[in-house]
Amino acid sequence: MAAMGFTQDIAGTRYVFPDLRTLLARATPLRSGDALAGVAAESAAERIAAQRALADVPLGRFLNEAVIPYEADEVTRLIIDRHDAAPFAPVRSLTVGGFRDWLLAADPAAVTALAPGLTPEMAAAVSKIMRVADLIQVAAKCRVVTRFRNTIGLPGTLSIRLQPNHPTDDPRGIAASVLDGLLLGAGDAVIGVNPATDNVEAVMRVLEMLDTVRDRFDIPTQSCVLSHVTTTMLAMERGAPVDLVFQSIGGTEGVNTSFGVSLSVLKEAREMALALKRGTVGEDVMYFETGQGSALSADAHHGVDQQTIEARAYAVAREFSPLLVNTVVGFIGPEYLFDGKQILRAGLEDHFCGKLLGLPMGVDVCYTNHAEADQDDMDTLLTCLGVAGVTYVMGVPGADDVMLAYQSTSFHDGLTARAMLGKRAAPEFEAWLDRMGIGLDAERIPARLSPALIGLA
Amino acid sequence: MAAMGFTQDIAGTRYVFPDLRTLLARATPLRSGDALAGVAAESAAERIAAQRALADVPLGRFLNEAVIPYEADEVTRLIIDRHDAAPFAPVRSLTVGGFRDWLLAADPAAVTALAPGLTPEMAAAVSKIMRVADLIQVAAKCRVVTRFRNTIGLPGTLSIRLQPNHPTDDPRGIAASVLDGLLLGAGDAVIGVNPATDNVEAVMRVLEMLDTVRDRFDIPTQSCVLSHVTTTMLAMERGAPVDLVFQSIGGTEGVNTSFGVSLSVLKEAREMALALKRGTVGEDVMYFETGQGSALSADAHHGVDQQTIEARAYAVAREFSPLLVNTVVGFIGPEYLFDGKQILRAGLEDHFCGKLLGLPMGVDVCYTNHAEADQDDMDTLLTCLGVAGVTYVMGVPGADDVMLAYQSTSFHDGLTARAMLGKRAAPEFEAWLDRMGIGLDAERIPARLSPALIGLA
Amino acid sequence: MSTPSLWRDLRRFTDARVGLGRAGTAQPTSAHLDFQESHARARDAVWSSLDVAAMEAAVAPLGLPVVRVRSAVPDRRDYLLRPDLGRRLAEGTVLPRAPGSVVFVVADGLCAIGVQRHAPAVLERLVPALALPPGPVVIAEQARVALGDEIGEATGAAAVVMLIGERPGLSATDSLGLYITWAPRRGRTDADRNCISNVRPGGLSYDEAAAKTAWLLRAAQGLGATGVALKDEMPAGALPAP
Amino acid sequence: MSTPSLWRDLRRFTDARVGLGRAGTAQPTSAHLDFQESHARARDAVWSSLDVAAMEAAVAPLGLPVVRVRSAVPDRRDYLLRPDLGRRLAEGTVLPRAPGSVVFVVADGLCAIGVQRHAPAVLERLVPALALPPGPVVIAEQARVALGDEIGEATGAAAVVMLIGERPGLSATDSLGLYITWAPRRGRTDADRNCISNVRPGGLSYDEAAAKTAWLLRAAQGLGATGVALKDEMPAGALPAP
Ligand code: B12
Ligand code: B12
Repeated sequence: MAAMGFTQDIAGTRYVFPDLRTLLARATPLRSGDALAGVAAESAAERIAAQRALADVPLGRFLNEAVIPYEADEVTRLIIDRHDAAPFAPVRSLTVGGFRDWLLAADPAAVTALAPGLTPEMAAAVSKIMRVADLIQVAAKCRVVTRFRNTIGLPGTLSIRLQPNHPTDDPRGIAASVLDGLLLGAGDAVIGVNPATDNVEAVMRVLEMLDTVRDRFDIPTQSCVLSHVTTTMLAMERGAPVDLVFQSIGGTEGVNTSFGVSLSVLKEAREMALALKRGTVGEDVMYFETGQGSALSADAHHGVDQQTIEARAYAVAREFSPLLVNTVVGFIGPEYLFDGKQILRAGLEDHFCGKLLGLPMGVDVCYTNHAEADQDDMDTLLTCLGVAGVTYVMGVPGADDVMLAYQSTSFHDGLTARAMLGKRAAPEFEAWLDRMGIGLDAERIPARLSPALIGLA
Repeated sequence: MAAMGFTQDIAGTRYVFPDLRTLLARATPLRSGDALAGVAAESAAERIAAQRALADVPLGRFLNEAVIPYEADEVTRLIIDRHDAAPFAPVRSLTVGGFRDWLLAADPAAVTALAPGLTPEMAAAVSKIMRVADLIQVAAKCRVVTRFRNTIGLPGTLSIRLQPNHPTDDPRGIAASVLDGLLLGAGDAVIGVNPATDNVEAVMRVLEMLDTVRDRFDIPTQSCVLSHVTTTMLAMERGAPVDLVFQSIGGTEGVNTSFGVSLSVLKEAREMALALKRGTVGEDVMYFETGQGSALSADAHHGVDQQTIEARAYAVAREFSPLLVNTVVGFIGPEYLFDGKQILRAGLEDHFCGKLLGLPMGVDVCYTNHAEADQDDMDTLLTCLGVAGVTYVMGVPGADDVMLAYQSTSFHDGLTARAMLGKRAAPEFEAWLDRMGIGLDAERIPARLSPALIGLA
Repeated sequence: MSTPSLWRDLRRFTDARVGLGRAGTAQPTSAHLDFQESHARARDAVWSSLDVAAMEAAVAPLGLPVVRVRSAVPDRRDYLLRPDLGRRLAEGTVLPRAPGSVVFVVADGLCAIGVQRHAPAVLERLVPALALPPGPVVIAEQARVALGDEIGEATGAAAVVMLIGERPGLSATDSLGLYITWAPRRGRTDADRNCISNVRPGGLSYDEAAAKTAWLLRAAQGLGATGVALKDEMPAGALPAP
Repeated sequence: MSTPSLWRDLRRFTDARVGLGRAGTAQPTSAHLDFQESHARARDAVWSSLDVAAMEAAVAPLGLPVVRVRSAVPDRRDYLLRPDLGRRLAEGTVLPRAPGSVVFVVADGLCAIGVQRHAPAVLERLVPALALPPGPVVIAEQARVALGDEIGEATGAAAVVMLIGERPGLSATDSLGLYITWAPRRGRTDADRNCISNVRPGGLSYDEAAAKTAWLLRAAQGLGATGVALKDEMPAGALPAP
């Protein structure tokens, strides 16, 4: 089918958008990465023209016009080949604007049921004409529950990834941060270490240590070392105790290539992990991270705006039934998301799109020191995400990651968000916290969690 | 007592702050109004130096060192003369930093009981070393309940001021907006019109019309025309049906003079309104608006930062047991609060300080078209305020005030905030909404609310 | 007329955004996009500027001296952030003396569109209705309301009528405000003035604005003051037929 | 050693902000203010710049040719917003040819402090440990990691070792990263490199960094590639005694 362009008049000026890819880019709320890529609208008037035109696009068109050609990109092929017409039926006759109205009016079950019928581009498109409150409200309707050694994503819960990084991957340093986090209620999503080195032996040492801690304290959770998937595969081959396989992914074949991965590598890694049969209550063994900007950074964006590409990464993720997915929204820097405002909007868009597409979506509520952002922005984003029902957020000692050199949410922030919003940890983990007597004493460590048990003496 | 200055070393530089007034100003998070006034910190390092020094100031010092001299300002006199030592006792030995920790750890009853023992400057000081999450969490602990024809501020409620302004004060135009708002669940805080003209006859016409609407539909709420207090007094003298007396107020005698008011005028107006005995469930007859920047605009700020002055306005307000107080946080413009980020922080500070001082605090979540802000910022602020337990927010048709020329929260926003956060209207009003059959049909108006009943035919 | 039982019929009575319908609890997409478009336009309107030559031509028929001045603000961005400078005349400004007269200031304020469109028509009706002698028309750029105080002091005016662009809103970007100050001089506060607002089609008419200003000036002359002490008690019927 | 049963004792094991205590669920004031101060410092560190003359002096003892280059970025602000320009050499840059050698690039990156402090010491240990001939030391301002690709192509290097300032964190503003690319040329992606990170006191030691780089280069030579295909399998004991 020959694609036709789009035309819209605003205040006496006619704006023309040659194709869907361009229309999506111009309709995106302002962010530095799209300006860097040269795909952003040049004025507020052009942006609203694009939003109006986009609102009138029938959802069906997204099945006929790919933003990156089918032949050129395995992610496009995945999106098209996996599209499921039956769940799409309730909305197939709607425009993007009508879809927004439908989502706002629909009940949680109806919204949740759509996921396999939606493409990432549909989710991205509707997010572009939504306000922050819309992004929050609709995301809160989506139900996504996953399982490995506990149950993540139940309504009313907010889980925390315990992120105990250390600049030299020192097992005792990591263990100290793990214990600190556990004492502050973190760790039900995963205890996940980003390794400073890519040394296979060192990675295996950290994996062993995490497994020992989990085992000694009998914690109903999973651990992960976020090394490159190929390193994790090597570790599995060598018998390391791998619960979850991690990988950073992106929304085009090119960005995945620059990350050194492909759909087939991910598939292979997942099968290896499934074969280990380490899950107790479920078999969701994958953990993915994404984030706006990585495709542009790898020069693999094909003129598509960064938020649409980010949504496409979720198509990659859902192919592998992950336990956890998160967008590291402010992680890279100001060249993609300039300030607190852009980070906030992007975080809520990513969460919304991920949830709408059926993913167990967490957000790394974070910023770097070269961006125009601060703790106030993070508090704001975390509060909004909490209301939106975010599946999990990070927990970093004092919010300061001493290895990755950025600020994420602290263990305290996790506790605060749960307290402010009346949220609870995953049920198995919450029972464990109670059993251990955690949360009672702000000074002393309960005997059952004696540091000596995990080698801290 | 001779005031001593404050000294703090940061990164090898010594910062000296001659007095409390200067220290408070330098410790304030960046905002354009303080830069305009020339009182802001000149660098992030100077700001953190001031915050560290401020954290070490004993709360008792605020009783001995006024930021504006006692002799020079009737607001200072009010603050000092009304200070109550007994409720202050639990925190009297703390520093500002210790006070922050105390507030975060205390239970709601303890925090609420403090109010008469706190001065505005203490509230302002602690707010300056709090993060957004702290401002939210502590404000949510404060309980303030007021009453006139219904009960405002009960836990779990979020009330809405219905703001049906019209560029010529046309009674039918106003009535149409009132009905629209009622149908969308707004109006339990007050139905309050800002008049475009100061014509006494016109103001009385609007007062009559609002009273008629309230009466015809039998609405358990109060009405108000937000004319100058002296105009309202004239209207009362002439027998107009005045429920609440409104006035804009500020935190120094000078700004109040520039507004044409004084403590004695407000007292007189309150007594006149009390004498009308129009309240049914309570006698809280005053409605005040405040907002950072007005003192500087009137050149009556005495070198005090705008947030501290704003907190002082709350001392004026609480002297008169108001039913409602709100800060019009983004109303004036970018010269005081530059962008969405500054508006957000200021809104949460104002709400926090007002609540801590015992006021029924609402926030006009708003921005003007000359500020760097948009609907996303408002959604964010409203969400944060909702979690903070804001007493009420505005409800304006479609968020666009056609007379005041700014954007506030819409009726829809009020509904959305209630839905997202599980909040309800004031109980009497909620019962009325049910009785009237409101909320069931998005197209048709229930017969009991027939427009013809209020002259719209 | 039939009873409007449909919500959207409320729109007949006001320009306010009533009867929008809803999508869940939110505004439907169409209303949301209308709003966004209005916002883009209103933001642009802040950057509008006064066409001074056109304004001179438009007020020429009044037969009054016309003077141009600027505030101490260097540019528009500074105007937004430095209201203090917008209240002071640029250094070296010279103004004619017009003791005892009513001086008119036509100022861009926060949006020049309404001033440009409506100020001449209001003046045309106002000048003949005055009890006091009319003074010069001062066209002021990058001005705030209180700039009238310094202008009044310099000219020795009995009163200043400032016709100034109100901040642009989503629905109207052409609203004119009038601020009337008796015995203007530096140091006056807003408590010392009266205000007439929202002059524009859809708001207060030219006739009403002129009549009200004339009424207030006459009352100010009697009272020896404008401001809080002076209440607008002009009866509704007092308007000359349009 | 006794069992630490007090929470704050966890601080012995890591520089991470553990054992902070709490005020309600929040961080106590002292921890909060420490954080704010660190943030102010880290933000300033982004604006640090390389003292090129001092660096030249510091690497002179290596006895290698030293060249200065700049990326195509005009200034620091642009550096932050235009990574594309930080990956290209300024127009007209001339580089010596050094075919088959290992070219070293010493670059400011996101914070110059760590490069300035640690790069010379790492090079001092690395150069003697190489199996391949050492090439020139290129000192690069406003550089991103991928600038090494263009430098490598221009010099004809067998491999490039980029020593670059990692972004500053709250706890360390002097962290150095090493990125190693075999057969460098424009168009390489990060999948084609290896990385050694967090070189600084409190992080990886100079000795370890140098030994690992040498190990990786030797392995790369065997494999004919760096990147995902090349795994760091250097045994823990392989380090020369410090
Ligand atoms: C920012 C960052 C990223 C960003 C980079 C995007 C960008 N445009 O900047 C993102 C999120 C995409 C990323 C991804 C990954 N990263 Co990374 N990243 C960092 C971080 C936090 C800062 C880097 C920095 O300051 N660079 C300096 C500036 C000046 O360089 P730049 O030119 O602006 O940016 C380039 C480099 O950062 C480079 N880069 C970033 N990560 C990695 C990883 C590897 C192996 C390589 C070769 C290059 C590389 O990519 C950027 C674009 O060219 C470091 C930790 C640290 N403290 O340094 C980890 C770090 C370098 N990354 C690491 C890893 C493991 C990865 C992943 C392999 C994770 C995974 N399993 O998929 C992926 C894939 C990397 C790849 N092959 O492309 C490890 C490397 C371990 C090691 N010794 O090999 C580190 C040390 C920490 C960690 N555990 O996450 N990363
Ligand atoms: C912004 C604003 C304010 C701000 C002004 C602060 C500031 N620094 O800008 C604040 C919130 C403080 C304010 C307060 C009040 N305002 Co007011 N305000 C406005 C608004 C929305 C915009 C004004 C504007 O665009 N001015 C143009 C720019 C270029 O002028 P400026 O020099 O930057 O700002 C000056 C004027 O705005 C002036 N001003 C603002 N309001 C008022 C009111 C009166 C009576 C006077 C004389 C001057 C005045 O004060 C500013 C500083 O000098 C108008 C509505 C509108 N659509 O215009 C209402 C409006 C002018 N205000 C009004 C009223 C009633 C008041 C109050 C009397 C309310 C009360 N009961 O206390 C107070 C007190 C005013 C006073 N005597 O000082 C009415 C006036 C009705 C009338 N015809 O007399 C209006 C029309 C709308 C309304 N109902 O609120 N106001």
